[in-house]
Amino acid sequence: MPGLAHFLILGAALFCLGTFGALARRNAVVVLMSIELMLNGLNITFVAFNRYLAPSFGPAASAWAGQVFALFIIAVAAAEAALGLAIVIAVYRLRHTVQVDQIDLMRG
Amino acid sequence: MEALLNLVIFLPLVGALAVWLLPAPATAAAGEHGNEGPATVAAVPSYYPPPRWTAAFFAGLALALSLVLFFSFDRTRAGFQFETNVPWIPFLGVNYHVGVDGISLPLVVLNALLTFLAILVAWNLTLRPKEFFALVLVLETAVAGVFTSLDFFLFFLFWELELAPMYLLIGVWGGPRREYAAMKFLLYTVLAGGFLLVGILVLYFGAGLRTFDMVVLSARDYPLALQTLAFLLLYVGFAVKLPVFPFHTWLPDAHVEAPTAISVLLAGVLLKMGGYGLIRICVNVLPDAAKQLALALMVLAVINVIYGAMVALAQTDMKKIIANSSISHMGFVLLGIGAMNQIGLEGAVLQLFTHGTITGLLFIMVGLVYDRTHTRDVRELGGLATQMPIIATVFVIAGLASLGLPSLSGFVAEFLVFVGGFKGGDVWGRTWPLLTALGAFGVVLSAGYILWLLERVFYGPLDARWKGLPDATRLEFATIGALVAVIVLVGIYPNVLLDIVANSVAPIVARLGFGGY
Amino acid sequence: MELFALALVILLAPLAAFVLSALLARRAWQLAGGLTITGVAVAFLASLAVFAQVYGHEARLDVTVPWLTIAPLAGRALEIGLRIDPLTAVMLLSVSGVSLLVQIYSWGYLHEVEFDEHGHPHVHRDPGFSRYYTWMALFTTSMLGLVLASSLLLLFVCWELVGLCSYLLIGYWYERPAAALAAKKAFLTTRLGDLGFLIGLAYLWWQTGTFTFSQLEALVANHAIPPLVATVGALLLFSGAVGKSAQWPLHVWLPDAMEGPTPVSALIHAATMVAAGVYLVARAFFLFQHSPEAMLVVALIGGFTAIFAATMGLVNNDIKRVMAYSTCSQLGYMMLALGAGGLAAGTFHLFTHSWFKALLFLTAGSVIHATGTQDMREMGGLRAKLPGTCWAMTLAGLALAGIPPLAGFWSKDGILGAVFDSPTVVAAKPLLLAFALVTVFLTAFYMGRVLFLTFGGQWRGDPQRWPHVHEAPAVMLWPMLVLIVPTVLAGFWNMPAQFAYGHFVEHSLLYAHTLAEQFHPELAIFSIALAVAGLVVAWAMYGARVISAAAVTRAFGPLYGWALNRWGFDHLYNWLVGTVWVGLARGIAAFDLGVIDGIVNGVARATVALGQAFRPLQTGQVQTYAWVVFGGLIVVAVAIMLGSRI
Amino acid sequence: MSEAIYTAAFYVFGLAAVVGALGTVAARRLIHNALFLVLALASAAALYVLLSADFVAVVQILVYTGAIMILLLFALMLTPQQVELPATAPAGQQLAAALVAVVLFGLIVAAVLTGPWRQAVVPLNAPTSAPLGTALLTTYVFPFELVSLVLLVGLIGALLLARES
Amino acid sequence: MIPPASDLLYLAPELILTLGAFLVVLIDLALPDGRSRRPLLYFAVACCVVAGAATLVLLGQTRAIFNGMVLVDPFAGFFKLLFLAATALVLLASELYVERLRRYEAEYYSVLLLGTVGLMLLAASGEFLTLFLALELSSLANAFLACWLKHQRKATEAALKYFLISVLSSAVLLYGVALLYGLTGQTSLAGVAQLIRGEPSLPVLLALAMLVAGFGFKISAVPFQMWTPDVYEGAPTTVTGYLSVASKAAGFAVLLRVLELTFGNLTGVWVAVFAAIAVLTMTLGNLLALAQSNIKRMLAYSSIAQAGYALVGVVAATTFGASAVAFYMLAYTFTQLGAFLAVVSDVQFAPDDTIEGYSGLHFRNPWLAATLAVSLLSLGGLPPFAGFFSKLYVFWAAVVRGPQEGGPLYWLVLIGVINSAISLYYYAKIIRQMYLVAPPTDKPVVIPGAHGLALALCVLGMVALGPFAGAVIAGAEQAARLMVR
Repeated sequence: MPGLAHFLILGAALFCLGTFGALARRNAVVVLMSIELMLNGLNITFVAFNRYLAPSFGPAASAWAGQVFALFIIAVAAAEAALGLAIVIAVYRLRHTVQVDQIDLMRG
Repeated sequence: MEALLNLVIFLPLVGALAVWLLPAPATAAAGEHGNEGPATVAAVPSYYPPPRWTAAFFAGLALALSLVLFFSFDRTRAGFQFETNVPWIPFLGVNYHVGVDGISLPLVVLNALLTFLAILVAWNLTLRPKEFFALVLVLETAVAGVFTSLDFFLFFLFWELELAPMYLLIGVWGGPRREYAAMKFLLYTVLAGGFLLVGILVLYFGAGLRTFDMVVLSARDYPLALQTLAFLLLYVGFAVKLPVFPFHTWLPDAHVEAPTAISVLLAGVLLKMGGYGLIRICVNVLPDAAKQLALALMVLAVINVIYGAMVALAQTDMKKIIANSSISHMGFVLLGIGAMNQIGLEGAVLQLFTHGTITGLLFIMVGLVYDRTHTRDVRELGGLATQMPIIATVFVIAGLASLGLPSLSGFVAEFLVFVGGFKGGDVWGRTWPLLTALGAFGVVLSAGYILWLLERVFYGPLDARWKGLPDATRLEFATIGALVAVIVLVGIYPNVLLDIVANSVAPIVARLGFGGY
Repeated sequence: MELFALALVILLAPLAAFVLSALLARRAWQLAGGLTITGVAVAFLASLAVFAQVYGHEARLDVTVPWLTIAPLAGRALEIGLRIDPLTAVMLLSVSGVSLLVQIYSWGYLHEVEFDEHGHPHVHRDPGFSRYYTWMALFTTSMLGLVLASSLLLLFVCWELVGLCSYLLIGYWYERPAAALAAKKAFLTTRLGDLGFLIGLAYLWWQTGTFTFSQLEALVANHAIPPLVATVGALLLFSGAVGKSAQWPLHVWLPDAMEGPTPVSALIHAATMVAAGVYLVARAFFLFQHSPEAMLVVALIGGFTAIFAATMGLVNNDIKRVMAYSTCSQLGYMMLALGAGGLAAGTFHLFTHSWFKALLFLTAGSVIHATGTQDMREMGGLRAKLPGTCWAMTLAGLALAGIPPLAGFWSKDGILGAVFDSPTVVAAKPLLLAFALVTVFLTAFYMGRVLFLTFGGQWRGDPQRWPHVHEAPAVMLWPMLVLIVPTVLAGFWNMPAQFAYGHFVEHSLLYAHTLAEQFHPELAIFSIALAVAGLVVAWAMYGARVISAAAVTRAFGPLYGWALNRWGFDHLYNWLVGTVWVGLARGIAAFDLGVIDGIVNGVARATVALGQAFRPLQTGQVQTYAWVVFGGLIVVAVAIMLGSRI
Repeated sequence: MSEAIYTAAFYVFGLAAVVGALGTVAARRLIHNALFLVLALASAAALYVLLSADFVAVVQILVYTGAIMILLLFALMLTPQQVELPATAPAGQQLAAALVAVVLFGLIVAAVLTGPWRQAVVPLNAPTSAPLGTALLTTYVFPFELVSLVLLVGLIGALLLARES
Repeated sequence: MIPPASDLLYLAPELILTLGAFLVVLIDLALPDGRSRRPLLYFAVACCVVAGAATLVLLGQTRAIFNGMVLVDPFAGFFKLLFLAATALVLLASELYVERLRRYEAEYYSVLLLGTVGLMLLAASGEFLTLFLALELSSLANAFLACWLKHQRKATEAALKYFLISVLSSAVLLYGVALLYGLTGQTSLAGVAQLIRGEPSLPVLLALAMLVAGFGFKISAVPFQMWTPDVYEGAPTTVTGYLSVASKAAGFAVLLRVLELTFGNLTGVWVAVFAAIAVLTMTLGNLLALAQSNIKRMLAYSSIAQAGYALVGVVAATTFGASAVAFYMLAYTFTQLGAFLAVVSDVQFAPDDTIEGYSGLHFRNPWLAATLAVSLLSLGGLPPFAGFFSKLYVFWAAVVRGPQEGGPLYWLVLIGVINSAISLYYYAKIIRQMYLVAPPTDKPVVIPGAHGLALALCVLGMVALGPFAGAVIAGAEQAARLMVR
């Protein structure tokens, strides 16, 4: 029977795979995808905590905080994706590339 | 009467504003960059005084007031006089607390005098005179503030206030390497200021009194470790300014590149801030640490004396010679401080004053020679005494004063330092007379470079190139004459200053625990 | 008038002359000269009055005033003050007297007569006339102050001031590089000695807490000063005297100082200032006497200088330099006497020497004035043209050589006697006596050489010049003639048996006693014989020329060369100063620029370079930045974990 | 749901999620990345169901696999010629990234395994939509309003920046 | 539970700004195409002023609203006023920039206001969800603003970099929040604290590190500062000023609050780490600033260093430390904005922002040069300007600590002081360029009136903060003390 730790480790795995993608992929869109992966990992973590821990705290604690967090993260992820992609497109218009390693006009 | 001191401090600042804000007659507008500012300069009515007159007026007024201050000072009392003490930032315990005693009063007068004379020296300045004179006046306020602040915080504010004007004065009006010199000065001083600030904070918090008031702080005893920490931090701050080897290399650059008037102020009053700080703060507030470090101070002082003199000896630029001689002579100040006894400290304070007048005069003289010959290279000059007897005579007098000829003020100070130094460093039950004797060798060395300078510049056959050069003008004569008068007066009747210096040094010596003389 | 007022007059009259002529008489040359002569004359008259009071009524003065306040409320100060006692009175007389005569003489000396191609004389006045008299007034003031000082501090102040005047007057013709160099050399050399003096002052203050002679003497008398302190203090003071009185090894400046005008040499570098060193030792005699070691050192240095300088005087051809070496030598004599314990003998020789040596210089000046050269090889036969000068110089020369009954004989004899009787220098006595006696011979020889080369024989100079050579004007001649009087008579004051001077000056010491003087006929006869021998040899070589000077020179070979080269001391010092010292200075300056400033600039540059070095880290790659964020996160996390576990 | 099925479901969807994630970050062609991401997101939704978070799961499907994926695909289409470019970074960068990711993963796993989590044993299988909705409009009404501002800014930004000028 | 409607009252400043943001867009839609949008600018400034007035009115309040999601206390109020002032100043100085992209003027104002709402809520949030959303609001707004000049390569690059790093950072931050939530079941700042007392467990420490990383991004602390120079250089200068001042100040506000409320019991754990971060931040910032030739980039590095100094106050971990940081941020607002808003005008004479371009600026516009010079001197910490007092207070905070608080940190202050001395080198470089170098042309530089007003206000702030330093710091300390716990 998988327990809290399983889910947490799974979330961490997604988060860290996303991290790897964000650091190692050159295409900006794939980087954005990787970030979505990271947020998903986070969401799994939040929901898992909510599932396993919420009942153990007293009534003062909100029983739904983890899931609420997950919902808001999804919403924010949407906004981020929209703005992020818009920026990528703006960059693309000026340079005809979305390779993040080529976007290094400023350095030093 | 308290208003008098505040006037002396802030009148120059008012003057700076006046110089800055009053429109200058168009003649002075021609600057380095041709037509500067907006292309159309509105005609300025002639009833506005030129900046130099405004500046001279305010500086002269400040000088007059400082003399009034000097003469109305009660010479029989040891404590501070003309005090103003009002809360400023009560939350931090910062007060606007100013006052003078026998240690600061001569320096306040010196500052007023040299600033006034510096303005006269720069009388015919054509490059942006308005800014120049305004900055000089700001400088005067800053330095006067340093000498009169009895609140550490205020002291530090004034200390730092001097920076920016000096940076610009060297950087804009200086010689060929002005930017390098100005930057060096700036960084050195800021770094020193940083150490100072930390030292002040250590004292503020370490003492546990939560006050910046020097008078209050100097009335208590603190643990030795705390004293030592604060002393060392403050020492670095002051040692850069004084300057003490090995923090001295900004000085020759700054002095050489600065215009004459600014060299005068640099050597004449700015260096004094370091010596003043050492006495007023390091020794007065932290006597136990001072005693522990007395020998170290004396050793550094002797190094300074000999080292500065030796470096001066190897120079061929007149300004460099004088600048390095300043390092050497400031070593005497440190020696007097390191002696930690009445005579030594008196000598140190007096040396601050006398060196200010003497080196100020020397820089003016170098400036006068340079104005005429456009060189400061000793090797190129020669025989100028025939051509400009007044300049030669005054230069000789200044040089003799610098090498410590009795009857001129330099001797009195240096003599006191030696006599004090012989009994100095008396903290581990023994004295170090050989150290002082070694330091006294500096007078021979200074005779060496001064006489060499005089011989090469003024004696010998006159080079044809220098034929027909004019001697000092009336204005120049008045300027240098005033300083000569002061040098001779103090040299012959030193009690004009020594009385009050001695009175104010005595409590410090008592704090150090040395009863004798 | 009471003594204090007189003392003030003595000081203030020349001082007023100095101040007034400095301020007013830059162009009015008569005013400057007149003021100075008047001022010095007043001082001289006052000195006479002082002498009369001290001699007749045993009047004394000892006043002090605070000068450098230490604790105004407690009344503590470093003090200065005036003191008049027999020694002072004698010194005042000779200083003001010689000064007055020299000032008068100078008036003529500074007017040079030049001849145009038609042989018409043109009186040419030296352009520095006013300056000359101004400095002279300052010198006289300072010298009188030195003599009058009742504290070491004031003495030192005046000591330095006379040094300054010496510097200024040696460099009077500053446009001549040699004069400028000589002035600098004089100042620096004496300053080296003064350094010891200065340290001595500090040392004595440290040990005794007073500068006044009377208090110091009282302390010595009460044995409040340990012998070691007395030795150190005395030797430090003596180092000042060595510099000032041109004793070996600081003698090198005095011959060069002859670059100054001859009256200056007469006054400053013969009669008064150089004697100040001797005066200092005499003044502090109680201290020296307290330390046998110090006395021995004084005697040895003095004795050695006496013979050492005389050897150099033997071979020099410059008339003034011969005189200068002679001065060195005679000052050494005086030191020898003092070191031997003969306060009276030493100071009496100081007194007589000041007159006849001044006269020697003034006559030499007259010769130089007339011939336009100082090289004795270009003189000769001047007896015919300058009879007054000739007689005066002959008398003075004989006095110097120690021929009775001239003044020099008596005073020199006193010195020989003092050395002979000395209780302090027992072990070195034979050596010192030998020094003294050989010097007697040498002195007579070189003096004879000067006289014969100058006045005897035929004119060896420019034949064109010969017709224009003539006796000095009255204003120069009269002072010389006046000086003949003391040259001849002064010695009788300390005639054996009475020793009037000795008994008089003895009272300068409050507690200590000078060596009782005794006359030793055999010594006197021997010294006379030596002097005569010297003169005869000189006559044989330079007068009758029966002995070839060249042959003698060859015979002495390398010794002659060494003596001519001043025994190498000038070379050594030039090397030490010009090469070693300046080289060291250059080395330190290079160190300053290269190492210290190099470190400063290096730190600055390194900081900027460090900034540059870090720039590549900022790759411009956003993924690098992100990587650093995560890397930083890990580092922070690990740091926090480690930190909280420990 | 029986324990075995639950376990099996967890591992299946978990594996799918990890495979999807791996594919997303490792696949060479852009379109494959996108499809793998869909797999990962869908698996995550399934895992939410396993965690009794049905509402979140639905939102996940709607917003993520729906809206966000569409956006990403649009972006891919709007930036042509990028598909063919080498997609992976140099080996060094990959290695460094992997290192960081692995270490971070290790840290998190260590924290997970040592953490003093207070687990409840009671399983919760009630539908969550209603209580979540209540929470969002009562307790969390302020964040609920606030997120609308976030979305608004995202919207304005996306609109203005993506628009041809 | 449903929060009472009266809670909205305490949210008045944020509501006013939000409303203003909407209105700006609406008015823009209503205005005909050709009309000048300049009135919108003044309207936006007015919104800031009104919101500021509302904040002032609420300054005395200390309460938690919306179920503790938002805290209304003087501490937040202080920072809100600071953000509003910064926003207003940036708006006033925006004329030269909005000239260049007329079409999106309204959106620029609107998003700027919305971003400020995010900052204000960040400073006021009492709970992690709100905190996260506020953070996102401001980050997204900033990303948009940076990209606002979308026809500029540098601007879009800056936006992309900012966006990616900000999103990654907030993901990391969220992970930390998740761990805290998992440990306590709580999401309120103070609530979490009560349950993580005692010996800290590994998740708590990891969460702390993750929060540090998240806020470290916002305040540009090393090693989370890498984005700063690129973004500051590329973004429109007004936005750069806004980022470097308002955004950074908000980062400090929330950092202080979280450290105080959530990790207040773990000071022993994080002080050393923050001390190291402070040293690295100021040193690295200064060193890299030394080597720059682009003024914006240089100021960017300088702003990193400034964050390092401010962190010294955080390290103090005392109430006074917090207030010193608050004061620092206030002084820094005027100082840094004075510099950046002066740099804004360089579109007219140095469009590529090189320091070279500032040659002889004094001769072309002495007031502008003087403003920049004063700002730089203040940044360098020279009295009598505000920058001096701000540094003084943070250093003060580091040494005023009593023995039970860990004792004085003289070494940290010494490093700070040496750093600020070094910094004067590059500040003076610009002053030198303006005053000592001949201008390439005599053509005067003219700046719009509103812009001039903004600069004048900055100078006023820098100068006036000196004499009133005591009163302001006292207020700040009062605010820090009254922080809702």
